[in-house]
Amino acid sequence: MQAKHGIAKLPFLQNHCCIAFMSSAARPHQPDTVASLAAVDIRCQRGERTLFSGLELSLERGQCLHIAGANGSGKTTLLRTVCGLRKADEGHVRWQGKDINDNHDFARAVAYLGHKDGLKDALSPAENLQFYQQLDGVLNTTLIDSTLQRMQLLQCADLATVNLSFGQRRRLAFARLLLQRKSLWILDEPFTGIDIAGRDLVEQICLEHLAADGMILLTSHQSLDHSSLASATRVVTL
Amino acid sequence: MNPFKSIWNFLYISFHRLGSPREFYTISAYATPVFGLLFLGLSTYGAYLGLFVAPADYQQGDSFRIIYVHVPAAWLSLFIYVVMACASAIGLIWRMKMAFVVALCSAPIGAAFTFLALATGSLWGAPIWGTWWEWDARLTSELILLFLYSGVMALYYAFDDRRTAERATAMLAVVGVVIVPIIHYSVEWWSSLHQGATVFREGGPAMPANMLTPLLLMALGFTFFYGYCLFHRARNMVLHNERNSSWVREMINELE
Amino acid sequence: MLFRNTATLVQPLCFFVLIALLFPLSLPAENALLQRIGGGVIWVAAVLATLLSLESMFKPDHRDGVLEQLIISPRSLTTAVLAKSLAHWSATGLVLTLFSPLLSFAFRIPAEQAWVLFISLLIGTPSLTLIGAIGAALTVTLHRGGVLLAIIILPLYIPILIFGAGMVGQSTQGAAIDSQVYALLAIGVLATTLSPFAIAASLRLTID
Amino acid sequence: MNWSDFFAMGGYAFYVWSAWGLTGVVLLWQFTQPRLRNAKLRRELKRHYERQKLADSKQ
Repeated sequence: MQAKHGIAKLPFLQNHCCIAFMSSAARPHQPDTVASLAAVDIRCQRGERTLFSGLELSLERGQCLHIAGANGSGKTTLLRTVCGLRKADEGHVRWQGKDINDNHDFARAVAYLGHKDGLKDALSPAENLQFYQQLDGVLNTTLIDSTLQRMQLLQCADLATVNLSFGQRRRLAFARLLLQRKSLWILDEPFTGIDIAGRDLVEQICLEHLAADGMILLTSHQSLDHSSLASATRVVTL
Repeated sequence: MNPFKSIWNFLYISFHRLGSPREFYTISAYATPVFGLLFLGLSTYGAYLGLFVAPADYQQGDSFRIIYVHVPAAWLSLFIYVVMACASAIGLIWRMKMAFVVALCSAPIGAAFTFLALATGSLWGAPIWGTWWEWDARLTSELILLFLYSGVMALYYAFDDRRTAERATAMLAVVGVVIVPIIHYSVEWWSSLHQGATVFREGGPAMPANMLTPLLLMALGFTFFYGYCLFHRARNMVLHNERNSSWVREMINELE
Repeated sequence: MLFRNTATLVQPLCFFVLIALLFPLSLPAENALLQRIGGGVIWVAAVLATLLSLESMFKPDHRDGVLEQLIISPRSLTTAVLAKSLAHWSATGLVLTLFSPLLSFAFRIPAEQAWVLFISLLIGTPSLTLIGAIGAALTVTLHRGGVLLAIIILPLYIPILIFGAGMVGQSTQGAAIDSQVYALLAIGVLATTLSPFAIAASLRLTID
Repeated sequence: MNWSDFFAMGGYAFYVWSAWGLTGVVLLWQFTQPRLRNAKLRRELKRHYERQKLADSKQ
């Protein structure tokens, strides 16, 4: 009976993370069949200044959309509006034709990586990833180790995150993205602060994601023309 | 078309028309003077009755006439808080800018009336209790209400982005209105703990007619005064918020 | 997470004890007076300690971006917030309640009243944290939100304070206290059922 | 109805009149504040629009 209504028993109370209470066992995330993101006639305002209005956006499976634009042109605001953190002043953002507001399917499909990398300084990289796994009700440590190894973070897996360099933290944030296996990735300036080797790794991951019918919406100062992503990327300038 | 249907969609349309700042601005141009006149008529008549005609209270003598100012203010302070909370709820649920404007413009007026209720309450009680402040249930509730109002206004000015400020203030107003009855109940219980029923009773319907009518007139008059100030402040706020929109620019340029 | 850095655990407790101890030092310390004001003082200290520690409820998560992830995660934010509030309560409210008998000795409160004080704190402090969390959620994006948090939340704490401290006062006069217990329980139930939704909504409002 | 005892208010003159006086002051203040703000606002908006006209014409 307990499994039926999905209240996962508290696997380990001694786990210090209070979010372990989370209920409802999660179904494994397979990318949805008809997946498309459409933003219709969006207008966003910061304070009294209208950043952009009447903006149209659409993203299909396997595509990457690069939002270019000068500083302060509202790139971050647009990303936060699309991922549901912020409500657009006008217009709608639709996922598979349905508005993203309180849309559970959309929440299960979207992953956001902003300027703030969402990592707890006191926790170690492994624990941070474990926290995000619990958030989705999944727990498998082998996946954590393989992801960390993929991002070359295994050697500092148990160090407190506060001691990691900025580049390592960005890679850890990417590891979280990999771990959550969401179909839509929304990345805000993913390439800033990463060295050349890291950049190739990130591009490689994005390519794999696109190949697996994933979708990416990212902003970046550098143009992606020379990078391996260029083939699949459309550019929209604000 | 049965009457209810037509009334309903008239309300529905006017509700939405009021929703748009521009419509509100044009409509309120007519409504504001009407409220003003109603206030003047009712209040002066009520004041005249209250001060001149109503007989002195057998027990408290003439100091009882303060009731014609204290009770309307006290009633309004609570009424305005409830209106503010409803406007906030409407604003949060249907995302109507105008609802937030109404809520935010009501806060200062409500605070003014609460202060007034407090001051007149203590003035009224002073001769009877011999002290300016008495931990009486109603006065204490008014004081707490004053803090609630200042909390709401303080929260609004704390944010730099107007949009978040409006929504956060609306949420606080809604939470506040849920807790106000609990506060009132707890203060009533608390004050009954300290001393028996307070000396000066509310009056209320037990009062003879010629004492009661001025009270109702004054209360009604004050309510229209609230409406008048609310519309006036709301018009200012609309002008300020919509200053980038074209209709405001045309209107201002026409004025030269 | 909370138990990880014990600092946030010890600070509210020291603050609570210190405030409570200020009163006997500042007032003529004969027993009768101390005993009468003891319940009220300890309750005020509990309210202030909770208020102070509310700051550390959402601000750290907001600063490092975990809050954003919580908001857009499929997991309902309301349960996450409820879990966070209960964890936060166990670090502040619960600890204060467990320490209150010790303080009752300092205030020469007889055992029977100390027990009533313990019960009142046990019932009352969860609502303090839950209602306070709404204010914390509203002021999370502000840099200097501390004072503002107190201004908007303290009026909402008044009923809990009145019933909690009143319960102790009543018991000193031997009067029945069950009406206050029911009142505090009612507020507690109201807080636990309604405030998580309000907290989640407030977070969604202010984070953008 | 002689005026002197009317103002005396049965000995409570001070309380009654200060209560009503205060009410008058608060109402007056609530009445005038929006008006002042309105006038100031209109002046500001006028200047604001002129500045914008200037800015547009310069580009």
